[in-house]
Order: sequence, then structure tokens, then C-alpha cells
Amino acid sequence: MTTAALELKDVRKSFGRSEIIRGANLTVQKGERCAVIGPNGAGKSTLFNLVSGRFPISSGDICLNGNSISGLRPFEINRLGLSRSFQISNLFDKLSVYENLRCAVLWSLGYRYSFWQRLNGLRDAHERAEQVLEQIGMQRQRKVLAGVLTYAEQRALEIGITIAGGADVILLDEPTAGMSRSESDAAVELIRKVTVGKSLVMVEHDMSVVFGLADKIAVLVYGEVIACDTPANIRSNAAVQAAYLGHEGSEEAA
Amino acid sequence: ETVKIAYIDPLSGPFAPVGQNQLKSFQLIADMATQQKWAGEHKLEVVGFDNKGSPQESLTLLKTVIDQGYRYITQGSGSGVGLALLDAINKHNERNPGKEIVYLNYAAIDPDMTNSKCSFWHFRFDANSDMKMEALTSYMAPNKDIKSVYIIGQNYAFGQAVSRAAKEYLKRKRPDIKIAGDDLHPIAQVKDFSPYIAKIKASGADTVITGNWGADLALLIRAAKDADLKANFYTYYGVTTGVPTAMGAAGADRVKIVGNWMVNNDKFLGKDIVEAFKKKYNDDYYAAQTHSGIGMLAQAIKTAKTTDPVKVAFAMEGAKFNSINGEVIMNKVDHQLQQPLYIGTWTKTNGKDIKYDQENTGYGWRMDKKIDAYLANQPTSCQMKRPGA
Amino acid sequence: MRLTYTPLNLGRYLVWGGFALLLVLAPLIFSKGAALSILSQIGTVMIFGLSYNMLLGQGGMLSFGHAVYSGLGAFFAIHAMNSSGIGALVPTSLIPLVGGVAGMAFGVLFGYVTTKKSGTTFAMITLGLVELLFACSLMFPGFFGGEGGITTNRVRGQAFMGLTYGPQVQVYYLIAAWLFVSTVAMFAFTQTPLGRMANAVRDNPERVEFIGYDTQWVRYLTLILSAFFAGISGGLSAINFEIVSAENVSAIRSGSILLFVFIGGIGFFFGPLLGTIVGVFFSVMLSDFTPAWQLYLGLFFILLVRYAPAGLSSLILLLLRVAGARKFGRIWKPLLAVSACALVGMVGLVMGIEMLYHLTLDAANGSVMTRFGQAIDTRTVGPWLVAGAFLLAGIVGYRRFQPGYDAVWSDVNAEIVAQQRGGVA
Amino acid sequence: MLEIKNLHAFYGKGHILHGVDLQIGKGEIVSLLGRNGVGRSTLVKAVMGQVNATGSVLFKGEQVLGLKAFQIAHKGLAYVPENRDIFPTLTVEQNLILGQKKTGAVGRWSLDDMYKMFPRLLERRTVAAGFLSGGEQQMLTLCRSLMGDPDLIMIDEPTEGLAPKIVALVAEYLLALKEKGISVLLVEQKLAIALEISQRVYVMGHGAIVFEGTPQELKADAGVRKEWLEV
Amino acid sequence: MEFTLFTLLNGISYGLLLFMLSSGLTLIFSMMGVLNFAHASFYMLGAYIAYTISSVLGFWPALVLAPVAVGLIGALVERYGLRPLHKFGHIPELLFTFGLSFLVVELVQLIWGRAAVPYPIPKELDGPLFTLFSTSFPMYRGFMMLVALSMLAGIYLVLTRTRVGLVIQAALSHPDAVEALGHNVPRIFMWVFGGGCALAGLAGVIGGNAFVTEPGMAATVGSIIFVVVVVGGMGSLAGAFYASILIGVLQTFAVALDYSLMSLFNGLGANITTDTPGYEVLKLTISQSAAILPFLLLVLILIFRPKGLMGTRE
Ligand SMILES: Nc1ncnc2c1ncn2[C@@H]1O[C@H](COP(=O)(O)OP(=O)(O)OP(=O)(O)O)[C@@H](O)[C@H]1O
Ligand SMILES: Nc1ncnc2c1ncn2[C@@H]1O[C@H](COP(=O)(O)OP(=O)(O)OP(=O)(O)O)[C@@H](O)[C@H]1O
Ligand SMILES: CC(C)C[C@H](N)C(=O)O
Ligand SMILES: [Mg+2]
Ligand SMILES: [Mg+2]
Repeated sequence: MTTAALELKDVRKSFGRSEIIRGANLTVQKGERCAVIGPNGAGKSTLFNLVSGRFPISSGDICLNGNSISGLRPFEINRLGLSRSFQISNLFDKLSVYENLRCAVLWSLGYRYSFWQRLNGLRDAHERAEQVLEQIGMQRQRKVLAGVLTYAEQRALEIGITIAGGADVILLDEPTAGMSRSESDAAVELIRKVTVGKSLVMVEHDMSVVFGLADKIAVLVYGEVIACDTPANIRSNAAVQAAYLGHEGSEEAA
Repeated sequence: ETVKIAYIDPLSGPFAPVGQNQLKSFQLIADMATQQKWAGEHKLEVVGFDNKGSPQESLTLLKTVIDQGYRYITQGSGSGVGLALLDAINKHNERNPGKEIVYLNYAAIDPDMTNSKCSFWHFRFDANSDMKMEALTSYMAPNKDIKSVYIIGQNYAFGQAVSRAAKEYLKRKRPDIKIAGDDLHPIAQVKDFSPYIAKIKASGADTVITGNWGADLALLIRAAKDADLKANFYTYYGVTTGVPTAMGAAGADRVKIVGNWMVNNDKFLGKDIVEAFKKKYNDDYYAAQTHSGIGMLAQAIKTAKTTDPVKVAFAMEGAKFNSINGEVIMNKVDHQLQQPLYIGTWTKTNGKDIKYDQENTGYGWRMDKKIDAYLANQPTSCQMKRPGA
Repeated sequence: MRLTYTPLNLGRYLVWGGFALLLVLAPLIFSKGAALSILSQIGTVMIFGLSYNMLLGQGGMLSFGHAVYSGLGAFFAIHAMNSSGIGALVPTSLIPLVGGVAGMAFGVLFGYVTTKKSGTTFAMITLGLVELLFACSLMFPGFFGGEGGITTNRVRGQAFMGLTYGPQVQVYYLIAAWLFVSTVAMFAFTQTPLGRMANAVRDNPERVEFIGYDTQWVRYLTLILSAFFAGISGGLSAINFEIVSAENVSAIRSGSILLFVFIGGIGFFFGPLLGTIVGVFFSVMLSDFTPAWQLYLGLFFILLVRYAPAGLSSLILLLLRVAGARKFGRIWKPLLAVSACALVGMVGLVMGIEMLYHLTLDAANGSVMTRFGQAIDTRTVGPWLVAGAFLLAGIVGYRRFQPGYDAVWSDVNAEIVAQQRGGVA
Repeated sequence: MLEIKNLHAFYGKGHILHGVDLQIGKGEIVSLLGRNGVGRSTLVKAVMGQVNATGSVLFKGEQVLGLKAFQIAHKGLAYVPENRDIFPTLTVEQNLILGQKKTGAVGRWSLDDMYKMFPRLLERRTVAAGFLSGGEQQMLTLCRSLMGDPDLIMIDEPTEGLAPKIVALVAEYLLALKEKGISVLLVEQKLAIALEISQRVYVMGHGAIVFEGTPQELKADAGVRKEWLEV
Repeated sequence: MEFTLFTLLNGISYGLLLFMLSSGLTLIFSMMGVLNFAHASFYMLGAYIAYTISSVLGFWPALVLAPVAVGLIGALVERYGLRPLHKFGHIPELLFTFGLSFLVVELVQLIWGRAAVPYPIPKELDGPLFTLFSTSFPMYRGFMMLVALSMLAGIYLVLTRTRVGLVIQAALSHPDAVEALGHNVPRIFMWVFGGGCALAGLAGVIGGNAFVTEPGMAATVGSIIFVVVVVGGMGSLAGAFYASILIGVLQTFAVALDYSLMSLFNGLGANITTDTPGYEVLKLTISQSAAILPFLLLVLILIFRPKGLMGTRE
């Protein structure tokens, strides 16, 4: 068996006295799309924050491609090939869409903190930014400042920034939240397209998205992964039903 | 022709009252000079420029006034500024022959300016700090009640000069006096002197020597009053605006002064000016140097028959002038005016020898001693370079 | 900074060429009296302003202590000029470089500490730092020259190609040359990866960490580079004024550059240039005419913050945009009416302020004041009534015309935005 | 209770609502449906005085259009915004306390009622609300508005980001509100819950009401559903 | 002993004045997030207005009226100056107050002139409070301390008995939402700002005659109160209190101590002369470095404990 893309080993996290993540275990193989679901406040976003280095973990270990990344800062983790999006859009408001994307590709193309190169002379950065622009279908908004985009456009750009650096492990936090059906269908297509060959972990409440996209579903309840299996098995898992899905039927009618 | 003199001194900030007072003094005298034709047909005018007490700002102003065509400048409140101006004027005159500037220094009394840094372009109408210290210590020496002295001053050229001279001269004249302390505080920044007073008190000094002036002296004295400090103050600048009010009755008989003039002098010389000043501005005239400065300039213009600064400067060298302080002489070697000095004590006015009070307090300076010019004179190390030489 | 991908173009060369030409010709155009000193001063402050905007406009770092770098640069430059050691080998033309390197070195030193933090904490540390240094400057007279500062003589060494730097005009061209080079360099910086990441950090430091960048490094490097240019401006001011004192490292200096840059507009690269001109106009030129100049500067600044928080450049750009969209015809009439009213009101206000100043500060010399050749007796009612009438007329007129203007203005702008959005979306 | 007539709303120059008419009776749950961006949130904000609007909005027979938001709130109208707007630096409990219009005012609801309704909030009582999960924040805003003891509560997309089970819970509580005689205007995307609990529904399209009726009628009217709700 | 005691008293009374000044600043900052650069200007206004009032009506009416007047001016400034800027964020607000501080100095000079005004201590409070050994402690300093402490108590009561603090903090993030809950946010902002300014004004009434009432008085205390607020912890009233006392005592004592590193080393047997490297640093006495201590403290605090002594946030 090859090393997993992402592996969480008994990860714990407490804020003050309350323990939010209580020994979460999760393995995501290379090229796998994994959805994390769970009730509100279960700790899904927190888990993302731990993996991406936003918060330090209290105990346990997180491995990216077999190497431990716990204790690293967010940018170090990103440089190792993990990228994430945010539940609430987190963009560079006063930069244009194009500049947002170009910023996101700079490090991975090796330009680092260069102040001796002309940005406009960097062909590869330009091309990569254009490519992502096309993928997220926002060529026409290239010059619009991110801060004035519509909600759905911001969500798309959020995904664009996340994937632009070419990371091979991608974490998406509720990528379709607040989108209409058609927008969310488009978003699913986009995600499917840009994550080909990559490992994807995403948090989602929209079951049609989850079941449409994921190869595997992990259910997080009270800071623990109570189940991690194929969509079909999860759907029929009684514990999951009780803890999360509830009236599954009515949801699908919407 | 109107000879315009740029007055570059603080007109705002803590020292504004002092600057304003002296500007008014200059303007009054200049008006007098114009009316009484001291310089023949030439009129004299003094225009104020606010340097906020800063040397840097003064240099900017110097550029401005040069650009506006001024050829004479006068300055006094602050030797720090004086030194910077002196240096800048030397450079300017060197670089711009034919456009020379003359600097009439009426109060910046750091001795360096007429010694190691002396310049042909600079004339000082006040007595320098060492001369005043010479006079002051000669006066103190016979007083056996003085046992322990505390020196406090502003931390800049002049304050340092006072501190150095006080220690040196006292050691020479009264080696038995103990220097209980020696403090320099930042100029124009301290608003609460009570920690310093506590320190003076703790040192047990019976006498304080200070070169402080304006607000720095007023606040020092006020804090001393609040803490009930019983030491005598030997000051350079007890006359400066704000200090008399701060002293009030509490300073009576306890505050002394050394100066180049005081209105309650033996002949009340200059009382007309004091009265005219009071009438016009409701303020006290105390900077007699404004009189000798304008007077000697006017006289030199008259003798040189031109307003050209170079010729006027030559005419001023060695000149004698009949001032409100009797006859005074501008030393040729170092451009330091030679004049008698006075020691006085803050006393209730009595209408006889203490006729004039200050700031309507009912107190004024009683003349204790007049020291002739030659007695206070100090050797100079000046090696002056003259144009054309 | 809304710089997007534009290939090299002729326009850019024209702009830079024009800028250079202007610098060369300025002393010929403004040749009266003090013009040369003022131009020289404007030049040094411009470099300082641009370097400050690298921090604030580009990197979103509000500093209250930028004078630390220009000031220390100035001190090192002046010591180099006065020294008989290594400094003596540096020709005067290159002294600004000494300042730059010194500024940069302190950027490396202090920046390491200050840029660990951002936002208000950063602002406060910089305030503390500048006050600290200011207080220190009086404690170490050996280096800082105490109250009197350090003076120098810029005419030193042998003249190089006839350049002694004695005459002011030579100093002006030295400053102009450095200004040009620095401006180009700082503009180039905005077009580099680091420059762009500084923008990103300004907008959203959190996200930057998730695209691989260490925000602290971005801030740190930006600050170091900015300190370099601040140091250059310090070096130039040492040459220009031949004195450096504690004020060079004061909070007041730092504050006034913030003021100038803000007046010009922090969102625009060229904003500080404009802001400097206006600022120096107030503090150097207006001060020759009226003692109330600081009041006017304060009023102007406040009105600007209140009505055009993005600075003068934004106002100008907005007008240009309207003109560019060929809609100027629609706004000029109401604009004229409003401006005229504002002007009338201002005349009244200025008159009142001037008379008040005269009355409170200069009264001892008589109640008559002369302004613009007019003798006005401030103790009589007449002039006050006139001033009051002007002010009132201005206010009434403004209230009358302003709503109409506002409506047209927002209409026009909404249309332009719609057009532009239509164009891209 | 609430009577909206010919309401026009604007964002600057943007004319968003083009004459909306809508009524809500006492103790009624009314749903407002429609696709993204048709102006449902704008309608609610306009009623609350947060958007420029013309027309007429009568609440308990009084004109409230033109009043300031806080004045409207004092009349007994409450609004739960769609983007939650919790106060991130305050604790959960402080957020709730702020819901009260006067210090210590007692209405139909007490803190304890709220905690009973969502025990999760009790657990997180002393945590700064900014740290709450998305769903928890949603619960908090709802409760916060209830603390002000409103007679009519307008809720904008309360179920967004909520787990299906919690969605059901919310539905239950909305019904409970109704039992207490409180009217509810529910702005929703999710048809299922809206149709289940409301007495009447409005469908909005392009800034105007395009359908008004009972849930049954809407279910029956495939045309409206197809044109205005589905994609 | 005498020296220590009086220096301590001087320090504490100075510290309490600092507290009066910084409490308003802290209040405004913690509640509204506005770093009021013009705060010291309101202190100055307090002193000048009190000077004018007391020359007509006497000191006691001035003690009440001047802070009220300053508070009203503050409220007006908030209403017509800051409120419209609110939507642009904190930097324009900060810059507005920054510009305002320039303006106030000029206006003060315009109205009251450039020199200090004679604003005397009231007769009833002039004179010693007590005399210990041979030093007397001025009654006015005692009065100053009393006022500061009663002010502290007052603020504490207001803050713990009302929800003003909560409302304002909430409004910082979502003003619309707070309004929708039925709170009149703009008005509360206005009064908080006015209240903070009134506190500064009160400090001015008291500080103006204890020290000097002159146009430079704002600049003198301007940066030091920022030090207090930051060292204490932004927005923490208790922190501001401790920091004020700390800085007051620190500065007062420092002035009085003439020790230097040189005296220390020489005392230990070293022989430091003008040629010793670092002589300039070594010969500095604590008293000479008094001016830098607050700022040194500020920088160190920000580096090692950015949230300040008692603060909760950075
Ligand atoms: N910094 C923090 N301090 C204290 N508690 C926190 C912090 N961050 C998160 N929590 C708590 O951790 C729990 C999990 O939050 P998280 O945002 O991870 O939930 P989630 O699973 O993403 O929920 P949702 O689906 O609603 O977004 C919540 O109860 C939240 O209050
Ligand atoms: N602040 C604003 N400025 C300008 N236009 C706005 C603003 N807010 C919303 N709009 C526009 O008003 C229209 C209606 O928006 P509204 O938020 O009311 O829609 P909605 O029906 O609530 O949709 P959603 O499902 O997204 O919440 C949209 O086209 C939107 O673009
Ligand atoms: C005006 C004077 C008090 C100035 C002082 N004598 C000095 O040399 O600095
Ligand atoms: Mg979440
Ligand atoms: Mg909506």
C-alpha cells in the first residue's frame, strides 16, 4: 500500500477547557475524494483548521504524504502541497480577480519574495492564472475587484485561489454554501474537473453534492469520526442516520 | 531705504512669551530709531519669524529670509539655535560673496560663539555666560552663608556652559563650597519639576544656581514654592516673562539675578523705554540688548554711509555706543560687547530705589551691585577671519 | 493600486519622460526667490512620501514612526560627510546612498521586531519606537548632537565635474536625479512578486498564509526596502539643509509624512507626490503669508478625510474618469455652482480667521491689518459683517446647490460603473 | 399584523423591488420563496428600515416605513439576517442579552427558554460567539431576536448551513412560535420545510410577487414552480 | 525616607492624572475601536475652558461645567465628524482625529493666544495639605488624587450597571444587526465619545492649573497616554489604571536617581574612563534616561506581551 495523501492519527484539540476534537482518525488516499459531514458544531471546520495549520493541535499527529506536518505554520504546510478554502470567502478584496489568482500561483512557481523580477514578465504565472480563470469560468470578470463580486462569484474565486497553486491535497469547506441549485451544480462540476488526480477533502451539508462527488464519506460527530465508508454504506448506516441525516427524504425533495 | 532685520526666535511654544516680548522690544526700539533718525534717512524694521525654538527650523527660516532679501538677522533665545545659525551664515557668506548676511546676536550667550567659533559676521550684544558667571561668583564669594550649591539647568549648549562655569569658578573662588548636585533636564519639556525639587531638597543645598529661562524657570520656581524649598536661587533669567508671576511674594529676597541691565539701576537709565513699552504693550521691557543692538547697527550704517552688510560690519567693529547701560564697546577681536553687569534681588517695590515692578506683582529687582565691564571681562581664544584678509 | 497586466507600452515611456522633463525644467519655470529651496525640499519629501506609501498604501502598515529610518539615514549621511575616515571617500553625490544603507540597516534591525505584529499593534510599536529614539537622541549628544543637532558643510572634497554643491541649484539637480531614480525603483517594486504580495497581505493577511507566503516576511522585506528609500531621502535632506537634529527622528516628522501621503491619496502610487506638493505648499509657502497656515492645513486635512477619504488623487481620478466617459458636460455646471459657493464661503472664513488672528495675536501693533494690499481695521464692525456675509452666502448657496450636484454626480458615476461592468461582465 | 403595499426598494440607483404587496396575519407563518437574487432579503431589509424604500408598510396598523431600524424594532418587529451577524467578540450569553430591548426586560422568553430550545447554546454559553460553528451561529441569531419579545419575526434563510436534523428542529420551533401567537415571515430556498410549516406562501420573481396561495395550491401549480422556483 | 515618600507621592499623583487622561481614551478605544489621537486635545480644551469659566464664575463651577462643555464638543465631533466616516473603517477615523488634534491647537492659540494663560489653583486648595519633616505636600495634589479616584469609581459603576459596553462592542462588527435589535447605536456612540472626551476635559480642569495651561500641553501628554493605554492593555480600564501609576512612579523616581552603569561598575572595582568603549552609554544616569523609560516599556510590552498588562486582545 502506498502512503496516504493525508492521515490523521488520534488528533485532539481543546479550546480552553472544552475538547472539540476528541481523537479523530482519518485516512485519505491519493486521488480520493472524501467528504466530511456531521452536525453543526461537530468540529469539521476546526478539523480543517488543524490540518491546514491555522490552529496548533493539542495532541496526535497529522501526516501529509507520510510526513508529519503537525506544528508547522500554514504557509509551510501549503508549500508541502496542501491547500484549503474557507467557509466564509476569504479573498484579496482590493485586487482584481486576475491578480487574486496570480498571487495564488506565485509561490508554487518559485518566485517567492522576489523584488527583482517584473511581475508582468512572468509568462508562466500569467499562463497559470489565465488557465485557472478559465477553469472557474471568470475570464470576463478578470478585472473586477474581488470585493465587489457577487456571492457566487466569490465562492468560485475562493475555489480558484485554492487550486491555483497546484497543490495535490485540497481541502474545501462548504464550497457550495449559499448557492442555488444551478450554481451548486456548476460548482460540483468545477470541483470535479479541477481535482482530477488529486486528493480532495471537503465539508458539505448539501447531500446531493456529497453523494454526487465523494468516493468516501467521513462522518464527524462530537469531534470523532464515527464512520468512514463509501456513500452507499454511509447512507444505510443507522448511527449516521440518527446522528446526522435525520429525515433524509424531505431533504432530497428540496 | 528700509533696513529690514529678520528676527528668528520662538514665537510659539513654551518660550513664546519670551520671544514675543523681545520681538516687541525690538520693534519699539526700531520705531524709535526710525523716528529719531539714528541711521540717518534709513528706516529700520524688525520682522518676526517663528522658529519654534528649533535649530533646524531656524535654518529653514534663514533660507526663507535670505530668499526674501533680508541681509540682517537677529536671534537670541537659545544658543543651540545661535550656533546653528552662526555656522549656516558663515557658509552662506562664503558661498555667496556679495550677498552677505550679518547676525546680530542679542542673547545667545554660549561663550563658544565668541571664542573657538567666533566669526566676523556675528556680533553679540549680551554678556556671555562666562562673564555673567564671573560676576555672579564674585558676588557670591564673600557670602559665608553659602555652603552647598545645587546646579540645575537645561540640557543644551547654554545650560551646559553655565554648569561648567559654575563649577569651575566656584572652585577657584570658594573651594570650600560643596557642589551638592548638578542636573541637566531636557529643555522645554519638563512640566512638573517636583521630582527635581525633591532631589534638591534631599541634597541639602542652601543655594541653587540655574541658567533656566522662561517657562523652565517659572515652573522650577513654582515647584520649589509648592514643596516649600528654602534655598536661595541665583538665576540668569529671573526677568524673563512668566518668571516674576511664578515667584510672586514667595521669591522675595530669595531669588537673585545677574544681568546686563536692570531698570532699577542707580540712575534709572532707560526708564523712558520701560514706560513707553508698558504703555504700548502693557508688558515689561527687560532686554536692553535690543537697544544696543539696533543702536549700534544704526550708528554703523550712519558712519559707513551704506547699508551694505560687509561695510556695516566693519564699521561696527570696535565701535562705541551710548546705550541705556552707559557707554559700551564692541570688542574688535571677538565681537563681544563690553558692558557693565548687575546683580539684583527680587524685592517688594518701595517707590524709591525699587521703583519698577514686573508683571504687576508689586515686586521688582533691587540693584545689589554693579560690576564694571573690565571686571567681568574674560580672555578670548578667538582667531577671526575677516573678509579680504 | 489597480495595476493589471499591461504589456510595455508607449504611454508609460511618455509618463516617465514627462516626469523627467518636468524635473529638469522646474527650476526654470519656478525661478523666483525661494523657489529653488522649496523645490529641493519638495524633492526630498517626495522620496520620503513614496517610501512611506510603500508601507501604508502597498502593504497596509500604518506607521507612526517612519521618520526613524529617514532620520537615522540622515544622521549617518551627515556623519559620513563630516568624517575623515571611510565617509570621506564617498563623494557628495553618493552620500544619499549612505543614508539609504543606514536606513535599510535599521529597517533590518527594527523591522524584525515591529513587523512581527500588524495593524494597531504595529502602529503602536512604531509610535513607541520613534518616541524612544527621539528621547535617546537627547541622551547621546555624541551621535545625535543634542539639542542643537549636527551640522555639516556639503562643499567638501574636490569638485567633481565642476559640482561643488555650494550653489542651491546643483543641490536641486542632485535631489531631482535621486528622486527620479527612486521613483522609478519604487514604481518597479509595485510590479514585482513581492510588491504584489504586499498588496495581498494588506487586503487579507490570513489568506496569504494559505497560499504559501509568510506574511511577516512579506511585511519585513517591504519595510526594509521602504526604509532604504526613506534613508535616501534623509541623506538628501542632510545635504540640502546641512543640519540634522532630533527632529529628524521625531513623531512629528513621522506624523506629517502620514498627513502628506494621506492628502495625496494612499491608494495611488503617485499620490504622495501630489500630497507632498500640497503639504509643502502649506507649510513653507502659505506660512510666509499668514500665521494661520497650520489652521488651514488642519482644516484642509479634516475636510479631505471627511469628504474624500481616498485623497486628492482619487478626486482627480474621478473627475478624469467622468471626463474620459465624455460626461463632463453634464456635471460642470452644478460643479461650478458648488465650487463657487464653496469659494465664497471660504473667502468669508479666511477673512474671519485672519482678522481673528490679527486681533488675538497682533493686536498690540494696532488694529489695522493689511492683506492683499487692503488695510482692514479689525476693530470695526464692517469687515466682520462682510466676512460673515460671505460665509453665510457660501453656506446657503452650498446647501442650495449641493443636493443637485450630488444627484448628477452619483448618476453619472453609476452610469460609468454600469458601463464598465457591462464591458467586462 | 403586517401589511405591505406597493413597496419599491433601491440600492443606490438599483431598483430592486417593483411594488410588492404582502400581508401577514396574527399567529401566521408565511413563507417567501424565490430563486437567489430575486429580492427576498431586500424586502425584509426594507421593512426593517435598512434599505431605501417607498410605498407603505403598516405594522399593527401603524406606518413604519421611514422609521429607523431601532424604532421599528421597538414596535415589535424582529429580523434575523441571512448572514447571521452574530457579535463575534461577545459571548453567547452576551449576544442573547443584547437581544433584550431594555436591561432585564421580561417577555415571553427567558434565557433559560432559549437554552432549553437549543441545549448546544447552553454548552457554549461563555464562548465568544465568533468561535461558534456556522450552525450554532444560526441558532444564536434566532434566539437573540426572540429575546426582544417580538410579535412578528422575519427570518431570512434560517436553515442555510444547518444539518438536516437541525433543520427539522428549527421547523419545530417555528411552529412553537406560532403557538405562542407570534407571526413568522420565513424567507426560504428549501421548499420542503417551507411548504410543511407555513399557512400561506408567496413566490417572488424579479422584484415582485408572482404567486400567492396555500402550500397545497403551490404544490399543485407546477407552472409557477417551474417558472419561478426550479432551475 | 522623606525623599522616598515624597517622590512616591509625587509619582502617584502624576500617575493618577495620567489615569484620568487615559481612562477616556481607553473607554473610547475599547468601545468604539477608535484610537482617538485628539484625546489630549480635549484635555487641553478642558483646561482652557476651565480657565475661562473660572475667571468669571470661579473654580468650582468650572470643575463641573468645563468637562460638560468638553463632552458636548466631543459629542458634536462624533456626530458631525466621525459618524460619517464610520463606514470607511478605522483608519480614516484615526486620521480624522489626528487632523483634529492639529486643528485644536491652532484654535486654542487663536482664542487664547500662544503663551500660557494664568489659570491659578483656587485659593481654598492652595497651600500645603500636610508637612512632613521639612517638605510639604500641596493640597492641590491631594485634591487631584481624590478626583481621580472618584472618577474611577464612577466609571466602574456606569460600566457595570449598564449594557452600553456590550451594545457598542456588538455594533463594531454588525451595526445593522444591533439596530435591528432595537438599540439606537449612533446615539450611544455619540455619548460614549462625548463621555470619554468629558473625562479628558476633567483631567484638563485639574491638570491645567496643577501644571501649565499652554498650547503645547496636549503634545506633552499626547504620546505618554498612548503608552499608558497600550501598556495597560488596549481597552482595559484596570490595565490603564495600573499602567498610569506604574509609569507615573517610574518616571518620577527615575528623575531622582543619579546612578549609571558607570557608577555601578566603578563601584564594583572597574575603572571606566572616557576611553572605555561604550562610555556614552555607561555614563548615562537613570535620571537622564527618565524620558525614554515609558517608551522603552511600551516597546518591550508590545514585543513580549502584546495584549498589555491586563488586556484581553492584541
Ligand atoms: N477558537 C475557538 N475557541 C473556542 N471554541 C471554538 C473555537 N473554534 C471552534 N470552536 C468550537 O468548536 C466547535 C466546532 O466548530 P466548527 O466550526 O469546527 O464546526 P463545524 O463542524 O464546522 O460546524 P458547521 O457545520 O456548523 O460549520 C464549535 O462548538 C465551536 O464553538
Ligand atoms: N448592497 C447591495 N447593493 C447593490 N445591489 C444589491 C445589494 N444587495 C443585494 N443587491 C442586489 O439586489 C438583488 C436582490 O438581492 P437579495 O439579497 O434581496 O436577493 P435574495 O432573493 O435574498 O437572494 P439570496 O438567495 O441570494 O439571498 C440582487 O440582484 C443583488 O445583486
Ligand atoms: C534668551 C536667552 C535666555 C537665551 C540663552 N541665554 C541662551 O544662550 O541660550
Ligand atoms: Mg464549519
Ligand atoms: Mg437573501
